[in-house]
Amino acid sequence: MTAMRFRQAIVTALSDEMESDERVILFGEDVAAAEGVFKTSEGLFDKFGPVRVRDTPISEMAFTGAAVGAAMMGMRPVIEIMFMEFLGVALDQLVTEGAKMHYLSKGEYTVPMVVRASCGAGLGFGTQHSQTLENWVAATPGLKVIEPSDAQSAYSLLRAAIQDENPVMFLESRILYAERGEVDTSLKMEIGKARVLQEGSDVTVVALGNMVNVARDAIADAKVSADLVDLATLVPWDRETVLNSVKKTGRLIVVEESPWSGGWGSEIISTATTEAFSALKCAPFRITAPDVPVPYNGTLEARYIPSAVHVSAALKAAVESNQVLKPWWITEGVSK
Amino acid sequence: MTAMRFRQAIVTALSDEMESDERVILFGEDVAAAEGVFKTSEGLFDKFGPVRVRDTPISEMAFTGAAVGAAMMGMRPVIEIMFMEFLGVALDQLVTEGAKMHYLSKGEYTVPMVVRASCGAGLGFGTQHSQTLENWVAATPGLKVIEPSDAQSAYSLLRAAIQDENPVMFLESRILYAERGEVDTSLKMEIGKARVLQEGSDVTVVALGNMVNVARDAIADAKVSADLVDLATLVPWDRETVLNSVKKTGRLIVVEESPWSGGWGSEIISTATTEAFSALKCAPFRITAPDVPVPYNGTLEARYIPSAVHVSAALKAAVESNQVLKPWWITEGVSK
Amino acid sequence: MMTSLERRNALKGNELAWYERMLEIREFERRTNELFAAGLIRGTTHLCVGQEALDIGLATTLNPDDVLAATYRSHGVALAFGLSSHSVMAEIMGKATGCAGGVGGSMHMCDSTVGLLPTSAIIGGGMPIAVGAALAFQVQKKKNVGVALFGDAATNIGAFHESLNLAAIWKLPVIFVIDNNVYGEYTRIDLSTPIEDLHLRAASYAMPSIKVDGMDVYAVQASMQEAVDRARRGDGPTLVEAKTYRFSGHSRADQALYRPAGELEHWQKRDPILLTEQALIKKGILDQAKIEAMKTKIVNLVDSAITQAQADPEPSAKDMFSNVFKEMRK
Amino acid sequence: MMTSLERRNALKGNELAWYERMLEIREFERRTNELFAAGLIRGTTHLCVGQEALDIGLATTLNPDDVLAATYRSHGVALAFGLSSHSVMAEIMGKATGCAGGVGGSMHMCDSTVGLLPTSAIIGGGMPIAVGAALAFQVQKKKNVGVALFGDAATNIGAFHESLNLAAIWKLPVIFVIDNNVYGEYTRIDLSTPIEDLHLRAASYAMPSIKVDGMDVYAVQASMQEAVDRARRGDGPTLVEAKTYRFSGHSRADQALYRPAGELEHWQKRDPILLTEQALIKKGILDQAKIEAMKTKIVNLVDSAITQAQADPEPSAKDMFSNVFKEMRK
Ligand SMILES: Cc1ncc(C[n+]2csc(CCOP(=O)(O)OP(=O)(O)O)c2C)c(N)n1
Ligand SMILES: Cc1ncc(C[n+]2csc(CCOP(=O)(O)OP(=O)(O)O)c2C)c(N)n1
Ligand SMILES: [Mg+2]
Ligand SMILES: [Mg+2]
Repeated sequence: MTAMRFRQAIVTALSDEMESDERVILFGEDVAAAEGVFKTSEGLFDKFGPVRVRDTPISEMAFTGAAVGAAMMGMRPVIEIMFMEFLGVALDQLVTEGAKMHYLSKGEYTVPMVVRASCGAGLGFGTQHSQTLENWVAATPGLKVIEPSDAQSAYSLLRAAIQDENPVMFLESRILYAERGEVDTSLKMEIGKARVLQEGSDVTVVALGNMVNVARDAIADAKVSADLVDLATLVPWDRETVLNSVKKTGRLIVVEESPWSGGWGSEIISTATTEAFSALKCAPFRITAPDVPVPYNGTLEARYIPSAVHVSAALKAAVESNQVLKPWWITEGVSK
Repeated sequence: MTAMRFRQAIVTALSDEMESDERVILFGEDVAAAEGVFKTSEGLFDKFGPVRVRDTPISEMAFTGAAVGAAMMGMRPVIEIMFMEFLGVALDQLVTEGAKMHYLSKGEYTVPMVVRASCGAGLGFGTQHSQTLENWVAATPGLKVIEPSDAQSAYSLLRAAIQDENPVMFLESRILYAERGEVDTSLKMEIGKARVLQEGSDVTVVALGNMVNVARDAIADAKVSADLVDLATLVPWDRETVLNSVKKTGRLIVVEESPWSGGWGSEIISTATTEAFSALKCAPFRITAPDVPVPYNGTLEARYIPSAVHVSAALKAAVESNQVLKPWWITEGVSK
Repeated sequence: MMTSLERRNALKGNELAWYERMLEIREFERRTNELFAAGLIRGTTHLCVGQEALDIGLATTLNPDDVLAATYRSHGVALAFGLSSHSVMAEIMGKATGCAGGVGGSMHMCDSTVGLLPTSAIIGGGMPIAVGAALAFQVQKKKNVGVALFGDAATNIGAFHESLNLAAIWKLPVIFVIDNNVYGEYTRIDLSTPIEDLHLRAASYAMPSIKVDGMDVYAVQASMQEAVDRARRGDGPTLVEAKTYRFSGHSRADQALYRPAGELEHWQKRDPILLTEQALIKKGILDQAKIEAMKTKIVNLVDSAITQAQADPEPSAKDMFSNVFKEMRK
Repeated sequence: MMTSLERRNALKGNELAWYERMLEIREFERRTNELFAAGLIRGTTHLCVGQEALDIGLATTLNPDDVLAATYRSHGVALAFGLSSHSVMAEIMGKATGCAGGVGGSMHMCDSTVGLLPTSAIIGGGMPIAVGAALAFQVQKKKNVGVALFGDAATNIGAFHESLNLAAIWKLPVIFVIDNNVYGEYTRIDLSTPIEDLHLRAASYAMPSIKVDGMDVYAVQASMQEAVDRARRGDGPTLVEAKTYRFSGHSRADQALYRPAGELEHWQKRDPILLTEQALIKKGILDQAKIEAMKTKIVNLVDSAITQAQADPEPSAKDMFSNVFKEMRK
């Protein structure tokens, strides 16, 4: 076990994979000489040299597609999309090309590539640099989507993603980069398996990325007996673990940084309702960001992100009185 | 009332708006001289001339952004993205620029633009030309999303979209273009209002675009008493109408052409469960396409799209025995 | 039955075989058009009639372990690369025996044994992928090249610009081939593009470029050879512009009524098959009798491929769920 | 308090005012840097030190009803366009009084009264929008122009290519201005781009282009005037490349250690403020005493703007829900 920051866990996973598999190459904007704007490729350029670690021009479409082509020719490219929003100029190559090449070739070509992207609010980067945007990629058959919640899962899941034979979208909660955690580099994690971080009897809390930490704090604060499920993989998500938990607890709350409309949490609620309807003791519900562009102002941005205080209140409402806690903007009357 | 094809309803709406408001301009690939690859701009170039009706180069990013800029300067551009997939090379301009300009300008600039795009499977266009892809745009605060189901709603909602002060994504089920329907050009429809096409007591069926027609056939076939709710607007969707219906019937089935994972229907189920939990008599569920790229082969493509036969069976299962009908690929054992 | 690779290798240094394959492409497209009109093919098709010299020029200059990222207009290049008429037609008909198992259709040709990457139906879709393939070759220190083949109108999409720049700055062994057939859908290139010689855009990337008569298979080969040699030498990418002409409409039922009078006829005088025919006759390796025999052979070959494809089985429901994800080695 | 428009108009034909506004920009950025270091500004900032001549050159050549689509590096151009130091600083501090009401931040400047469109934090984001504004002007038969201002490294994004082509084919009154400050983030332009003179890319679109010394406000004005005249005459777009230099790091705490030794010093000799100062002294309209007085005035002006911004209220929770959608007229 080694203590390291989340961003160092990323570096270490990249380094370990590059060492053990020479097919792994890394490219993106300022990932080489500058070691990444979030220092997620520290030391890699020095260690692996300019052939395997490359700076690209500002051309997300070209370098995302270059990863697809290189992967089809036997490499295992990892690329960095600095902020998830930038995929908006390159979505085609990942979703419409990369994710469909295996299918369109009767399985003759494979596309083992990883697209890393930082995401999420909380650092004052404003509305075009703060969203999570899982929805852009989550309904893409042929593409896996991962979002780790701590240094250990960042490390283990990034290695699993690089080893995977398929294109993987790897979302990194930007606010976690500086967070420290213990990492056991021998620990393997499987894509598609949720992590039950804490077990309890009265409510199931499902979260992803940094919201896992918010949920953990909330559970502690509310002093409820909860299963905390870190989904970790969004596509394909671990239906079995979630459903078993819901069948046990009878209550379900999803905590997500997505907007109220269109967020991924609906799928968890919807599936759980369909599959575990008779086990439900009360209405399952989501705690999300509001339907607004991410505001820059710090106070507003802090309100934008689901807070442990709010999630705690929601947990109590559900466990103590089988009630749904409405979003704060409704209860406070600031919006519909 | 005039009988016209769905695509003619589009033409007529465009023509009527262009006549009544000279700020309306239209551009896209082959929309002018060739009148649109689906003939959705027939006659408009002749009628309104080359200043207001323009062919663009194959540059979706540039012309989508050009619509944003023109809208901010007082025009009301309507653009055509020939197949929804092509937005994958231009998403940034609609979602990250256009939808945020009003917010970022304290309301000083408005972006009254409409992005029309054809979508959906069934015509043998293969995997890169057959998806509905609502998920790319549906979680975008600042952007409305509309998907009409027949000639009347195509006409009335397109006019409403053009008159709206905000950016609107207007999705057209490609398979409907040739379908005929009665159109009353004086009929106004409001964005954000669902249409209850048929009333019943035992189950609520929610659908969008062409799936509304599939649902209608299924209801007739199953001989159940159902509320058929044509959502018509996906963002912002009509919670009130759906919830009132579910509270009345106690059962909910959503029919969608989206994939099983990540489709918009989850949001309907999730919201209805949260808001109308105690009214539910049985588990609500979705009928969707499977999690595969859209296959070209006609037999497979027909299976890909939810069928009236399957929806009918689902209706019966729900109404007659409060059962959930599993997806066919599970019951038939062809996939998990 | 010859494999794709055998059919590809059969073209090697065999000028008669080039001619014959061009006849096959022409006949294949004629039948495709007919079948579509008869309702026996669904969806859409994009014929390559008039572009046979470019397809053959590419196939004969590249090696089978080089790779090509092409477009929806790829029946011809697929046949040139070695795929059988049966394999391509079965795909167009959505049969399990098609080169993509019937799930791809006319716009999605593929055969890894001859380096044909799944063709893309998105404008600009294949360019970055060819760049990436070339990147792999460079890293792997292989002498292979990646080729992107696309239309004139595709030079206006952002991916074109980004791909050329990236290829240039990384000095990748990639060749960008513009099939300038004068039209993008129903729009003449001059209406969407302010310059006529599209290869001049290479200057923006300090990239060498070549303009070539795309109707002349020998000229195409010479230009491609120059570009291929540069790439294999490690001297980076080339932009090649082949001047061709789309003899057919854009797709399906398009009658191309928007063409100026006489334009088609003008180009038909430079029909690539005609030009090859004349060259081979001049060289004394082809005569009228051989032509007739070959044409008969090809008509029969394509016909029996179609008959076979029609009789072939459709993919099963299970096939639709295959190859979405590659299963992991355990 | 002067309005933005008044501050903009105050620059008209007043060379001393140009100089003073350049001083204001420089001082504003110095204080921004300081406040960021002190933790009083969150998120990120992108300073424009060294680029003041370009900002002033743009603001003084364009009319207030022309529009500009710029980038995250826009404090300077916002001040040049007329926004007050208070309005810009309040935005950077996320205050309700900021030019975007505090929900935008440093990367999102806006003021419709002087034609400053919301600046984009996405590379290439503003270019198509400027094209669209120009399209509106053309349709409306207005004599206005749209301008896109962006960096050297932004010439490698697809939107650049598509925007220039569309503007050229439609002959739109739009001007593309490359602020070639030699770096894109931490990467020198020659590492990402195979040509040095980026304006040469205009040739791909048969578009006229101009290279200009971006450190010389008079030169910038002359070039911009040429481009603006062409646009207003209806003769279409121009690509202008201003050679500048980024005196600061890319953003926030970047120390720009990747710069070759002596490069910064070389460019500092051509500091745009210094050059303007020398020119005005030579013309006899500026002297050392005036300079001192102006500097003191500006230091105080910026300081009190900051003090005021700091004391200003934050937006309320309700403000966060405003302006997501424009409500319909009933
Ligand atoms: C991104 C994108 N935009 C639009 C289309 C629709 N489309 C298909 S083919 C075509 C014309 C392409 O012309 P060109 O590049 O010259 O190739 P050609 O068809 O002549 O071979 C267009 C606009 C598409 N497939 N992808
Ligand atoms: C599409 C996209 N990719 C990457 C970025 C990250 N990014 C922000 S600024 C920048 C460098 C831009 O350099 P340049 O265009 O020269 O402008 P400058 O910052 O020098 O003014 C990059 C890569 C972005 N904002 N958008
Ligand atoms: Mg063409
Ligand atoms: Mg720069």
